[in-house]
Order: sequence, then structure tokens, then C-alpha cells
Amino acid sequence: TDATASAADSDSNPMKDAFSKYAAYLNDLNEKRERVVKASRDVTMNSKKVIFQVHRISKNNKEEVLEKAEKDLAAVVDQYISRLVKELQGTDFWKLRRAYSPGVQEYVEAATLCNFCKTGALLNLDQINASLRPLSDPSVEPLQINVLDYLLGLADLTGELMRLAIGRISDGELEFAQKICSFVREIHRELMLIAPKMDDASDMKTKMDVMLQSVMKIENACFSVHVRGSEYIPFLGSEDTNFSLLGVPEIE
Amino acid sequence: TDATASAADSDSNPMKDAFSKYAAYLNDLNEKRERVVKASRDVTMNSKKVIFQVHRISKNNKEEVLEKAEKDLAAVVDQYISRLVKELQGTDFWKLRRAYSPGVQEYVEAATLCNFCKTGALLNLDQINASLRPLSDPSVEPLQINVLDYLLGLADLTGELMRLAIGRISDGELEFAQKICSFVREIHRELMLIAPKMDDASDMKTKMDVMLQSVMKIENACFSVHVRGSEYIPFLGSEDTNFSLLGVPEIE
Amino acid sequence: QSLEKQFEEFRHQLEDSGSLRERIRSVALEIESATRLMHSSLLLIHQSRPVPEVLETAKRQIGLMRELFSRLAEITRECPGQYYRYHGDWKSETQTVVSLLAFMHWLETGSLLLHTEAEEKLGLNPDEFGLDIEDYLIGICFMSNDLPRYVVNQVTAGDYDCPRKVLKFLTDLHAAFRMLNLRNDFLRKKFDGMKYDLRRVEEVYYDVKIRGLAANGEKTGEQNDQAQS
Amino acid sequence: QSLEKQFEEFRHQLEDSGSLRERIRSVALEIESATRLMHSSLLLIHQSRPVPEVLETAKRQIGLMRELFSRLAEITRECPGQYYRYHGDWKSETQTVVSLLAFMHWLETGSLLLHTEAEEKLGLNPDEFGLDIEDYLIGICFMSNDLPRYVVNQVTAGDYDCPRKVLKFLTDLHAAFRMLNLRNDFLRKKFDGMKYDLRRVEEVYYDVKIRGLAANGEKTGEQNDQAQS
Amino acid sequence: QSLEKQFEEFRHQLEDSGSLRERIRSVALEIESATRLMHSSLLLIHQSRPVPEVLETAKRQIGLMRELFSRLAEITRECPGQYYRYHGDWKSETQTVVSLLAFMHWLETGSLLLHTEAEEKLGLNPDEFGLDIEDYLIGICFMSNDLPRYVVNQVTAGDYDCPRKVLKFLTDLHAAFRMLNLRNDFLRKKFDGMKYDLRRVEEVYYDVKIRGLAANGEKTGEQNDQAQS
Amino acid sequence: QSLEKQFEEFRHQLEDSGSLRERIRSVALEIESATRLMHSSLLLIHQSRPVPEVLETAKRQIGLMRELFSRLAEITRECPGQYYRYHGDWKSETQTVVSLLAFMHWLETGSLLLHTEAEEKLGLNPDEFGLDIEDYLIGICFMSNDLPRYVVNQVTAGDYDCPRKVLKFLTDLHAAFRMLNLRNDFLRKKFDGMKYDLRRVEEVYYDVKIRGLAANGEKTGEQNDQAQS
Amino acid sequence: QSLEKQFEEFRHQLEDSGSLRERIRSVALEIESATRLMHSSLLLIHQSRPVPEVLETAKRQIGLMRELFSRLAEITRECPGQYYRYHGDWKSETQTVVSLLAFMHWLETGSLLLHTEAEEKLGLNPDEFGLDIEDYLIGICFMSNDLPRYVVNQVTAGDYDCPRKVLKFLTDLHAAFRMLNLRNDFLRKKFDGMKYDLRRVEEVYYDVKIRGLAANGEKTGEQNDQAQS
Amino acid sequence: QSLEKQFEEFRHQLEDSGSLRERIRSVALEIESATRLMHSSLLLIHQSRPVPEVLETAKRQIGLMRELFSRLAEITRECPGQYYRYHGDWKSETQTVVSLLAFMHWLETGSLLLHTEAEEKLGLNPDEFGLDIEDYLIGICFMSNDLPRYVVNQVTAGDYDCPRKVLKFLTDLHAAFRMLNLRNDFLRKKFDGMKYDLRRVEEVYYDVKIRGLAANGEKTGEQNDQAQS
Ligand SMILES: [Mn+2]
Ligand SMILES: [Mn+2]
Repeated sequence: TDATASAADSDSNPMKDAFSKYAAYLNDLNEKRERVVKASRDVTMNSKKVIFQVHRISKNNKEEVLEKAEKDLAAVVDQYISRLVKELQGTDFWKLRRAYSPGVQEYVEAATLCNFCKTGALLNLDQINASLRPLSDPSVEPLQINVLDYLLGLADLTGELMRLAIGRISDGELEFAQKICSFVREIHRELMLIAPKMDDASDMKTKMDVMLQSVMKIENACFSVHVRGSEYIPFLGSEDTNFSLLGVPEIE
Repeated sequence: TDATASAADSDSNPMKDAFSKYAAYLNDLNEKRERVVKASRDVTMNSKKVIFQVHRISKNNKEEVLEKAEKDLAAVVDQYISRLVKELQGTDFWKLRRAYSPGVQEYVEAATLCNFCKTGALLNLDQINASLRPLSDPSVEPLQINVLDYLLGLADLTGELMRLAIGRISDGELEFAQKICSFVREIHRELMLIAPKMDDASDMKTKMDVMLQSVMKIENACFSVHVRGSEYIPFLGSEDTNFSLLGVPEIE
Repeated sequence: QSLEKQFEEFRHQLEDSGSLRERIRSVALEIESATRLMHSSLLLIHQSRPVPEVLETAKRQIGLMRELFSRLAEITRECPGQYYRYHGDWKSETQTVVSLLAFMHWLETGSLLLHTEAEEKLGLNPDEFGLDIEDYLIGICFMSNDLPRYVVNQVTAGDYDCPRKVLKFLTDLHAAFRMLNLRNDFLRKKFDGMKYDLRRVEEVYYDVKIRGLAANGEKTGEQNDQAQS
Repeated sequence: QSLEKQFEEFRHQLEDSGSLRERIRSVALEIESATRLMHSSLLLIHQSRPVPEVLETAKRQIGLMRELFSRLAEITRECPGQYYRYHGDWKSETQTVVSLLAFMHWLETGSLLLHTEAEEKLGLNPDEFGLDIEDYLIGICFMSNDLPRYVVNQVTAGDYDCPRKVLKFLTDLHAAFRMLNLRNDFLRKKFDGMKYDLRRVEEVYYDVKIRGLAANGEKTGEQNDQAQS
Repeated sequence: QSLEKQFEEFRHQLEDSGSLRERIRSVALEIESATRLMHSSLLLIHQSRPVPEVLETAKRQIGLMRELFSRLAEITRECPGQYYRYHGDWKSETQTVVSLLAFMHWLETGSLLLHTEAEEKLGLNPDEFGLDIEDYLIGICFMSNDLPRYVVNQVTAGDYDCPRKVLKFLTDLHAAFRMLNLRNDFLRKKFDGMKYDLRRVEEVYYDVKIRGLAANGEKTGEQNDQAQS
Repeated sequence: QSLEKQFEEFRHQLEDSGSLRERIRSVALEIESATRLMHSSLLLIHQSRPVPEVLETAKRQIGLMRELFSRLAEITRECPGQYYRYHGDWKSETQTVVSLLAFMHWLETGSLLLHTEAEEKLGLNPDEFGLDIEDYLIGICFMSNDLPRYVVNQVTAGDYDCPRKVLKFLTDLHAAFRMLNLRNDFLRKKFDGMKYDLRRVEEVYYDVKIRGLAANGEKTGEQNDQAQS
Repeated sequence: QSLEKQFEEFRHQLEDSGSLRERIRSVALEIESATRLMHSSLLLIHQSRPVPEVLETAKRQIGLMRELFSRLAEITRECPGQYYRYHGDWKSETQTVVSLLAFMHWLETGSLLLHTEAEEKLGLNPDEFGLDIEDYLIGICFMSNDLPRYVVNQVTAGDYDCPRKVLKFLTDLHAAFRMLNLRNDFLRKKFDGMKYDLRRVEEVYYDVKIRGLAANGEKTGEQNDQAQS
Repeated sequence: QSLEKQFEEFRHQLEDSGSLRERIRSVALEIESATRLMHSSLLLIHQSRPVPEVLETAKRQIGLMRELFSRLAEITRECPGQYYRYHGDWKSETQTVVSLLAFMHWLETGSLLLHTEAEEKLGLNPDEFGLDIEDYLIGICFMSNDLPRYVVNQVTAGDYDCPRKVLKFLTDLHAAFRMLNLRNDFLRKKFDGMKYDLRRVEEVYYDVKIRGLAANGEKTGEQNDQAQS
């Protein structure tokens, strides 16, 4: 009977053939996803190291520390992002986004932190993406960090900048701290306008709340230095106004 | 002054020396943890594949399917568990447990499922551990799966057995289903006594609830077959009692 | 300044993608609405209306459906490579469409609507805007969920051969699904459900068989295996 | 049968480990209690009691503490290789102990209690039952949290050289911590807090300095940098 | 001053609306209590008590119910245009009342209690204090949830014609609901649940039919379709 | 001075109540452990082991249970009027005990274990240390949750009269509970769950009845309604 | 028939109310977007931009805002007496608008934006589409949350008189709120938060005062209490 | 029958305990309201109103408070031995009352309101309806939470001796609390918070001291240590 012909163990069964294809597709996809997740974890871990390197900055070792951080950051790109790019070669970047997004966000955080310390300006998405382009095989579409991951990374950046600002005030670099304060305020203001338009607006909302806390922590620190510094200015006169920017070296 | 001597940039600073050691320790630990997590993910993914292979069982292909499953399981050990073992060589297994526990649990699930289908009995922890011993360098303490991970894997096993039982009933293997039912009931009863004594008792509590659901799903399926089968026995007489174990082959 | 400019640009991009998403959502809503009508027509099958009549009414939506999917494709053409960015906005609707088409196809031919056939029916060009395989598979599981109800109602209406045919189909389908390696995700959960559909159909088959109701039907049934009419 | 036997065995093992844990918890409670007494004594430093007197009272607990830790070591000796299985049961207590010992050590010597020194003070043998490095580091952060309060109260009591000494110490400590690469965990959070301690001490130093209160103190202070007395 | 005056006024308004809400809550509690009694009486239907007897007991609460609703209407008359401000305080109770009344009505007449009929039964004047349409619809869904249980118990008690009658009613009701374009809200969720009720009743009808139990009943049943007695 | 004296006294009182609570917790843990053994024995009922054998094993824990409860009573005797201060420390364990005892009692006698009977079984003297009524009621709800599973397994084992008996018992129990005016608390939630147990047993009874399996059993069953053996 | 007719009618009504809600949601989204722009402009106040300049930019949105609210009013005019039915769809946006307007008003006049003034600014006619009092009050609480940050940044920018003025305003506002008898709801929670704002401003005032920075400001400040410029 | 009788009895008991709880809740609400008024009056202390005037207004509520507590006692007299069964219904209100009374007492006498004094003020008879010790202690912690704010505002208003006095009081109080062996509960958490109050007061004292503002105050302060006026 033809019932037998279509039984599960027959070879010429079109359904079976089709499902072999589906099975192969799903297996490939899962394996690729696993490899991407692993590459992303590596990117995360090593980007975090770069961020810690930047936090080792102090008044006197700026160039040295940043130089090392940039070298490490370049290594992240060469060793880990390149692997991510290789895995994603020719795939739909959006389909696997959830697998690599954490790593990319952390990389954005590290790269923009380095850049801000060096230049005082925000590293653009275009600049980051331009630097990634050489990693891809020129024949396929190159991995480009998307706006969302960039903005999510930027949101986390403000937390690191807050830590940096507190440290800089301790080190007497009040001007640097104020620069950070303005910069973070500006990012916060800009992101506030954009946040609800993002694909995953609720994630971003939480990050915005944390960000406002960071801004206010910096502002409170600046306030504290300011009132303390203002107290004796009437008495000391104006010739010694820099005295309020007390730092470690003054101890010795 | 000696203040200068103990400054952060001096070379003979004992604090700095000590912290270099701490830093190295933390770096090594983090890197090892990352490698272990990755190995564990591989173990998980490939154990899941073995489980799916077992679910391909049917009345007529039992040996064939289980043979392949066992081969795949052996491959999981050779390729992935061995890597896990290598990473953990000589480390404190408990310190990194959270990093590898998911993989080990999934492996226990796969190994006990295979074994039950083949022998109808529970694969012991000792048996599993004996099979892992050759993987370790004989000079160091070998990785041994701990009771907790074994029991957590066993708890998940009952979910797979439930799926198997439903399938076996469809395939007319009512006796097999009843065997599964008894087996799962026994595991449930035994685990119930043990669950509150486990290190992470609250995790286990959730698993126990799911397990009871699985037991009841099997029982309900057996009930359903039974009442249906009983309906016409008075009419048909007793010579055809196996008729209730209807399976696919009967269709043709 | 440059910072502001960059964010200005982002805002434009996000607004563009926001409005794109809105257009997609609106098409998806129309798909949902057409699906609802198709489903409504198809439901009459449970009230033992003649298959050809039911299919005819249900098929009336196909033209519209194709048009809606071609509009989706058109919209995503504006953002090449971003199919999966917006995928969440139409996937659930698409899964339901697949389940209905597959049910209709089975009623007509007695065989499974394959992935490529589904794409064809919806007028999709897989190079440009294809049918995601997981969506297809989930749709098939949804279809399987409706079969026990269909069998029960058919038997109630006196069609005693129906259980045998559905059982054979569902057994094959289940065997085919078992070839897949699934993650612990939605698809796996749906596939688990298929086991229960199979069992229910089997029970009905048993009920019919044991009462000798299926006996005659089995012979005449063989002839009509290709299509139910 | 064999299944039952295996579970019987598991039950024994779990009961053994349960009772082991109970013994550990009970020692940990005693450590907590001894720590509380030590802390209580040490708190008098904020009321400007003489350092030697305060230290003497606080040190009275050290003997007991060593004994308790040796009991912990003894218990874990029964389950070799499982230090980290039970670690959660004593780690928080140990962190507090470290913070107190490190504060006392600083009061005595003006320098940081190193990890190996902490192990020595507690009579630990690192090959067998050591002090986890993260516990040590967290303990040090806890100690840092108490320094601003100490400085404020010292200045209130008229010791104007204290801010300088603490500031130097804390600056070095902070620099040392910055060498570490931390995960986003509890230790990192604690380390973030250290920044605020540093800032607060700096502010007090500034208050003292700007009023010329620190001027004389600085000279005489140099001599006593090794230890406050 | 003007700030104070404003807040003084606010206090009055908030207190007024607070006490209004309290009065509403208290009436709602009484409605809930009367509903509970009505429900209790109605439950005996599942134990195969004669319909007229069950209905009679249940109907005893209707007088009280009308009075309570007229008190609600009276209270809201004090705050014209704010029906929906306090609606949340009585809606859940009202939905349950509707479900019971509709079940009783079906037992009596075999047909659906219409919205206007429900308002009449509760003595509501729709111009002033009507029955919200969504509350009515949700109540109908609740009633549907009880039908499968009723059918199962009737068949157990030997009434083999019941499944056919309920199935017809529920099929019509489900079809009517399908005409509505529901939002993704509570009502939609409840309606989605109705298909399980329908399915279950179909299954029971199948059970009865395949065993030849429904055969005779079908004829005699026709006569009694108007009302069960 | 007087402040110190007051706190000295507080310390004593808090330590006393703390150690009392510790002793209560430790007895409660033992109760929990004995309950677990009893429960484990009782579970064999689902594997169709003979009732007397199962009951015998389960009852072995009762002696210990009585002793543990008498220890609880003894401890609370030290703090008269404070039963409810520490009630939270044993209530959950007690509820489980009640559910097991009630299930065993029903297996033996076919009737509900009354509150006073439960107190007797546990050797409680209500004037001194009684069984809280809500704990008793919650325990009864827990027992109800186990009945559907029992019925299913009994039918599978060929006892076709079981559903009828359980249904009668559960219907009466449910009716009795409905008389209570419950607050919106844990007990209410548990009671609301009981209707699903009732429904499930009704369904099983239906399955047995419609297949004519219950027919004979009904007659012989009447005689054995008092106790299952 | 009559059942079908009824549901036909329901479909119309539900569709009408559905599309009404959609229109409301769309206006609410536009309000949200305009609010966001206003907020963004207003944030520049923290960077010590001159008040008039900041206010001017922020005020640019007011025209649009009025228009949007008049559109809301127009829509609700179609469903008289149902303001509160749809209230949930615009209330959160309205609260934010109120908070911004009240902050701007305070910057200009140093006094609280009254409820009627808020209605005026938004062009609302209270007889027809007013500003709900609770929405107004919640908006005022939101504004209060922004004041500590403002004070801190003003002092940093050298305006030492700001804390005094804000403290006075906030103290009065807090006292006024205390007159209200709030239920345990969202407004109550927001108001409870206000005391932390008050406390923080007190602390800032303390910081300024103890350093003698507020001394002169106090005198000149009196003159400018009406408005900051 | 006996089952019904039992449940009949349960219904009575549950209703009795329900209505008792309702009466308790209603008294507790009145206590809360009187507390709110007392608190409101007391808050003026932060605006530097004269202590005697503030105290006088606050004390006006005490008579009512005593009456309310005597009503509570009366109600619990109906259910002897069940104080702790209903304790949760008044404890939070009582804690707040204690905190206010203790603050007022400190303002008057400079010393801590003792537990027995608190009972006296509230007219409680400890043999019958006493003040739970933990409630008393939690109330004291609440009072401590208000002291930093008080100190900050007093210094702002020019009372430079206040920090010294509060610091001494809080140091003693904190030392007394440290004697207690607290469990890990709410009280412990509140007490842990007290150290932040202490720290803040130390900081304010430091601010005053380093600026030489406290110098003279210290001498004259000694005389007024008994009471602030
Ligand atoms: Mn980060
Ligand atoms: Mn699994």
C-alpha cells in the first residue's frame, strides 16, 4: 500500500528529506551561536581589563597608562573581536545579536573610555566601525556595531566615568573632573531624548536611572570640593585660589 | 623622608609586591573560570544532543538508536568532559563548581537516560565517576562528579523520562511505560527524603515540584490507556487482552 | 558639537527604524486580522461542513495574505540585513498563518506542507524575505494541536476513517520532528505538546477500532488517502 | 535494590555534610560573637581613648579567635578538598575579622596587614586551611570604610596630624588596589566605596591644612609614622 | 497663603472621594457576599439536584442584589461623570454576578442572557448606572467556564442529551464572540479560554455519541430544547 | 546608669526568648524530618501496595510525632500566653502532619479526621497547646490536593469504585468549607484550589462511569463505604 | 438571532472605544515627546545657563502642548462621562508635564504653580477636561525630586543664596502636603519621598551656612525672593 | 453530620476572630491618625520653633492616645493569651508612637525615655497589655534616625552646642544597644542603621569644632545638659 511507502523508515520520503535539512540548519545555527557566545565572553573579559587599566591613571602617569590601555585595546580587537568577526562572517548580524551584544557593549565602553581620557571627546560609532572594517574578509559584509549596542555601551560608560571623576578629584585634578561632569551630563541629556526610541527601551530605561545617579554623584563631589574651597577664599584672598585643588603630592 | 620611601611608585614597597601577587592570582582565577565555563557549555550542548538521540527510540530501532546514543555519549566524554577535566586539573573542584555544574548536570542527565533505556536500571554515581577517572592525569586528584550535581541531574532526568513514557505509550510499549512510571516514582520518593538535606535545598525544591508533575503526567497517561483498555474487556473476553497496547504497526 | 551631531544622526536613525517598525506592526496587525478570518472559516470544519466548501472560503484570504507579506518584504527591503531586527514583530502572526495553511494543505492533499511550499503559498522569495525555519516548525506544531479536536468531531459526525488517516500522518510527522536537536526553547515545548496530540488521536483510533467502526472505512479510506472530500 | 542502596548512601553522605555544616556554622557563630566583642572594644578609639589601652582590650580576643579558626581547620580536615564547599558559611565572618585585625595592625605599625600576616595572626596554615584572597581584600575594604570616621573623631579630639597619616596610607592602599582586575562582583563594589573614603579623608586633611592646624603636627608626625601611640 | 488655601481645598476633595470610595467598597463587599450565597446554591446543580429546586434557592438572592446595585447607583449619582473612576471597585463582583445570572437563565430558557436582560435583572437604569459591556462579556466567559463541569456531571448522572444541547449553545456563543475585535486584555484572555470549554464539551459529546448513548436522546431532546427541567 | 540597667534587662529577656525560639526551631526540624518519613511511606499507596501494610509503616512515626509535639507544648509552657508569638515557627510543619494524618484516617475509615481527633492523635491538650484551627484547615486542603492522584492510580490498579467514594467525600468536604467565611489569605487560596481537585475527581468518575466500569462496583461498594481495606 | 444582533452591536461599540483609545494613545505619545524636549531644555539649568535663556527654550514647547491637550479634550468630548475610563492612558504623561511647568514657574516666580494656574498654562477648561488633582499633586512631587540636584549645582556655580530660598519653598510645600489625608497609594509613596528632598536641601543649606558662605547672600536674597533671574 | 457540626463551629470562631481583628484594625487606624498629628506638630522643631511651644502642641494628642491604647487593651482582654496573634495589627503604629514620645522626652529631659516610662505615658498596664520590648526598641531606633536632621537644622539656626549634647546621648544609646544580642531581624537592621546616625552627628560636631564654633558652648552647655529650652 502507499501507506507503507510513506512510513517513517522509507528512504524516498520527502518529509524526511525536508526534516534532514531543517535538522542540519538548526544544528549549524546552534553551534555558531555557541561559538559566538564564547567569543563574546572573551571580548567582555578583556575589555574589562582595559577599563581597569584606564582607572590606574593618575596625575603623573597619564601618557604611560593610556598608552598601555590603548595597546591592550588594540589587542582585544586583534585577538578577540577578530574571532567574533570571523564567526559572524556572512551571517545575519541581527539574528545572533543577543549572543554577541554583551561583548560588543563592553568593548564600546572600553574604547570610548580610553578615547575620552586621551582626547576629551566622544569616540564616534563611525570611528569604531571604521577600525573594525579591516578585520572582515573583504568579500562579505563586514561586522558593524549597531547603534543600539553602541548606545548601550555608552550608557555603561557613564558609570566608569563617575568612578574616574571621584578618583580624579582625590588626585587634585578638579578641572578634569569638571570636564567629566560636563561630558556625562551631555551624554545623559542626549540619551534621554533617544532612550524611548530604542528597540529595547525598557532595558535602556533602567540604565538611564543608573546614569542619572552617576551624574549626581559627580555633581555632589564637585559641590563638596567647591564649598570647601570657597570657605577660606574670603580670608586668604585670591592669590591662592588653586589651593583648593589639593592632591597627593602636596602631602610630602 | 620615609614617606617617600613608601610611596606608590617606589619599587621596594612590600604592599605593592603583595598586591602584584594578589593581582596575578585574581587574573589566573578569572581566566581559568572563563575556560571552565566554555568547556561546560560544550558539555551541555552535546549532552542535549545525546538526549535527543535517545528520544528517537521506537519499538523497532531500539538497539540501533541506543548504540548511536552511547557512541555520542562516549564522544562527549572524550572530547568535552576531558577538556573540562584538563582545565580543572589540580584545582579545587568546589571553588569553580558554579562554572562547570550546568554541564556536569546535563551530562548526568544524558548518561543516566541512556543507561536506563539499555538496562532499565539507574546508572550509579560510582559508575559514572569510574568512567571519568582515566581522563585525569594520574598524578593529580581526578575530577569526580559530586553528589549534588549528580542528584540535580537526576532530577532533570525525570522530565526526559516523562517525555519518553508518553512516546512509548503511543508506540504501544505500555510495559516499558509502566516500567518508567515505577522508576520515576521511586526516584521521586527517594529524592523527596534527600532534597532538604542538599546544599542548595531551594533549587532542589523547585525541581521536586516539577518532578511530581512529571510523575503525575505519566500516571495520567497510564490511567487513560487502562480505562480505555478495560472498557471492552468484558465484551471481548480475556483472550485478546494485549489489544489495548495498540501501536502504529497495527494501522497497516 | 560633533557629539551633538552624532546623536542628532542617531535620533534620525532611531526614528526611521521606529517608524519602520510601526509600519511593520501595522502590516502584522492586518495579517493577524486576515488570519483571524481564515481561522474563522476553517473552524467550520469542526462543525462537519463539507471540506471543499470550507477550504474555498478559507482560501479567499490567501490573496490578501500574499499581498501583506509582499508589503512586509518591501518594507524590510529598506533596511537590508535587518530582517531579524524586526522579526519579533511578525513572527507570532506568521506562525499562525503557517499552521492554518498547513492544515488546509493536509485537508487537500493528506501530506505535510513543506517549508518551501509554505514560502510559495505566501509568495515569499527566500533570498530576500524568507520564512524563518523555526517559525515554520512552530506553525506545524500549532497545526498538530488542532488535529485531535478535528478527529473527535469527525468521528462524532460519523467519519470513522478519519482517525486512521490522521494517526498515520501525525506518527510520520512526529518521527520527522524527532530528527531535530532542539534547545530548551519555545519550539521544544511545542514539540513536547505534539506527543499528547498523537496520544489523543491514537485513543480515538482505538475507540473506533475496538467497536468495529473502522473496519469498513479502512478499505474505502485507502482510496481517498490523497485528499479528504 | 541497588538504587535504594545508592540513595541510602547519599542520604548518609548528605547527613554527614549537613552535620559538618552545622558544626561549621556553630564555630562561625562563635567567631562572629568574638568579633563583636573585639569590634566593641575597638569602637572606643572613636571616643579618643588611648590607642594602647584600646588595642590591649581588643587583642584579648585574638587567642580565642585563633582557637576558633583552628577548630574550623580541624573540621574541614574531615572533608579534604571541600574548603570551598563550606566557604560561604564563614566568609562573611572572616572578612570582618580581617578588617578589625588590619585596623589594629595599622594603629600599631602604620602599615597594611598583608595577606600572609593576616594568616599568621589567625594561626592559619595556608597549605591546609588558608585565608581566601578575596576575603582578605574585602576585609581590607571594610577597614578602609572605618578610616574617615576615625579621622573625623581624631581631629575633633585635637589630633591634627592624623589626617595626613591616614591620607598617605589610604592613597597607597588605593593605588595598590588599582593593580587588580576585578569582575563586577562584591569586591569591586567595595573597592568603589574606597574612593569615597579617600575623598573624605582628603577633605578633612584640607580642612586642617587650610586652617594651619596641621603645620606643626606635620613635623612631629614624621617621627611617629611607624606607629601611633 | 494661597498655597495653603489650595491644599485646604484639596484635603476636602480627597476626603470626599475617599469616603465615597469607602461606601462603594462596602456595598461591593455585600454584593460579594450575596453572590457567594447564590453561587453556593447553584453548585448543587453539579450534584444532580432538580433544576427548578436549585433555581428557586438561588433566585432568593436577587432581591437583595437589586437593592445593592441601586445603592451603588445612588452613590455614584453624587459624583456625575466619574463612574469609571470607581469602576475598579465593583467590576470584579459584577462580573461574577453576571456569570451566575447567565447560567441560571440558560438553565431556565436554554438561551443566552442578553446585556439588556442582565441590566433588567439587576434593576439597572443604563442611562444612569449601566452594566459595562466588558464586564458583561467577562461574566459570560466565566459562565462558559462552568459548562464543561456541568456536562460531565450530567452525563455521569445519566443525562446523555445534555452534551448536545450545551455544545450547540457554546458553539453559537463562541461564534458570536469571534465577531468581536478584542484588544489584548483580560477579556481577550478569558475569551481565549472559552475554546477549551468548547473542546471539552465536544469531547464529552464524542464519548456519549461513540457509545451510542446519545442516539435516542437526540430525538426526545428536540422537544426540550427550550428549557431543561 | 538607669539606661544601662534597662538594657541589661533587655539583654536577658531577648536572650531568653532567643534560646526559646532556637529550641522550638530544633523540635520543628525534627517534626519535619519525621513527617517526611511518614510521607515517604504513604507514597507507596500510589503504587497499589495493600492499604494496611502502607498504613502500618506510616504509623510507625506517630509515637515520635506525639513526643515531639509534647516537647513543643513543654517549651511553650515556659512562656504562657505567647503561643502565637512563636506560632510561625511550627505552623507549616504542623499543617503537613495534619494532611498526612487526615489522609491515613480517611484510608482507614472513609471519613474526615476531625479537629479534636487530630489533636488526640498528636496527643495535644487543647487547653494548653492546641492545634490552631487554620492550621488544621490548611492541612485538610493539602490532603485534598493528594486525592486526585490517588484516584487515578487506584483506577489504573483496577479499583473502579474508588472515584465514587472519593467524590462523595470531597463533595461533602467542599460544601463544609464553603460555609466558612474566609479572609483573603493563604487558607482562602488553598481552599480555592480545592475546587480543581473536585473537578479532577469528577472527571475520573466520569471516565469510569461512561465506560460502564463503575456499574457493579457501585453495589458492592455501598457495603464497604466505611473503610477501604 | 437576537444573540447575533447583540454581538453585532457590541462589536461596533468595542471598535469605537478601541479607536478612541488609539487616538488618545497617539496624542499621549506626542505629549510625551514634547515633554521630553522641554525636559531636555530645562536640564541645562544644571549647567548654570542663565535662567531666562533656559526658560525661553523650554517654553517653546508650550504652544504645542496646549494644542495636544486641546486635542485630548476634543476626543473625550465624544464620550461624555468617560474621562476616567481613559484616564490611565494620559495620566503619567500629564504628571511629568505638570512637574516641568511647576519647576519653570518656580524659577520665574519663586512660588508654587497652583492647580488652576497649571490648567491655565495647559489651556484646559476644568468643566470639560480638567487636570485631575492627584495628577497635579504627583507632578508637584516629581518637581520636588529635582530640587536637591538644582540646589547642589547652583551652589557649585556660586549662588549661595539658593539653598535658603529652596528650603523655604520646600518646607512650605511639605507642610501643605501634610495637611492631606493620603491613602496608601502611589501619591502617598511619592509624598513620602519628598522628605528626603527636604532633608538633602537642609544639608546643603547647612554646608553653605556653616562655612559662612550664606551670610551676605541672606540680606540681598530677601529682595530677590520673588523671582530668580 | 459531625463534619458539618465541626465546620459550623469553625465558622463561628473564624467570624469572631475576624470581627475582633476588624475592631483592632480600626483602633490602630485611629492611633495612626493621632500619631500623624503629633508628628506634624513635632516637625516644627526643625524650623527652630521654641521647644516648649512645640512640645505643648504635640502633647495635646497624648490623652487621645492613652484612650486608644486602653481600647486596644480592652479588646484583647476578650481573647486572653492571644496578644501575639493580633500583634502584627498594631505594632507598626506603636513603634512610631514610641519614637515620637521618646524624642519629646529627650527634648524635655535630655535623657532616654525608658520602657516603663513609655508604658506609663501610654497608660499601659504591663500585666495585661504591655508594650512589647522589640516594639519599644524599634521605636527608639526610629527616634535616633531623626536626630541627625535635628542637629543639622539646629546648627544652621546657630545652636552650636547641640551636636555635642546629641553626640553624647547617641553614643551612650548606641553602646547600650550593642549589649543586646540581636537576631537577624527587623530590629537588628534598624539598629545597624543607627551607626549612620551616630556618624552623621560626629561629622556635624567635627564641623562645628574645627571652626571653633563649639568652643564657648561647651562650657555653658554643661549647665543645660538636663534639658533644652
Ligand atoms: Mn562597566
Ligand atoms: Mn533536560
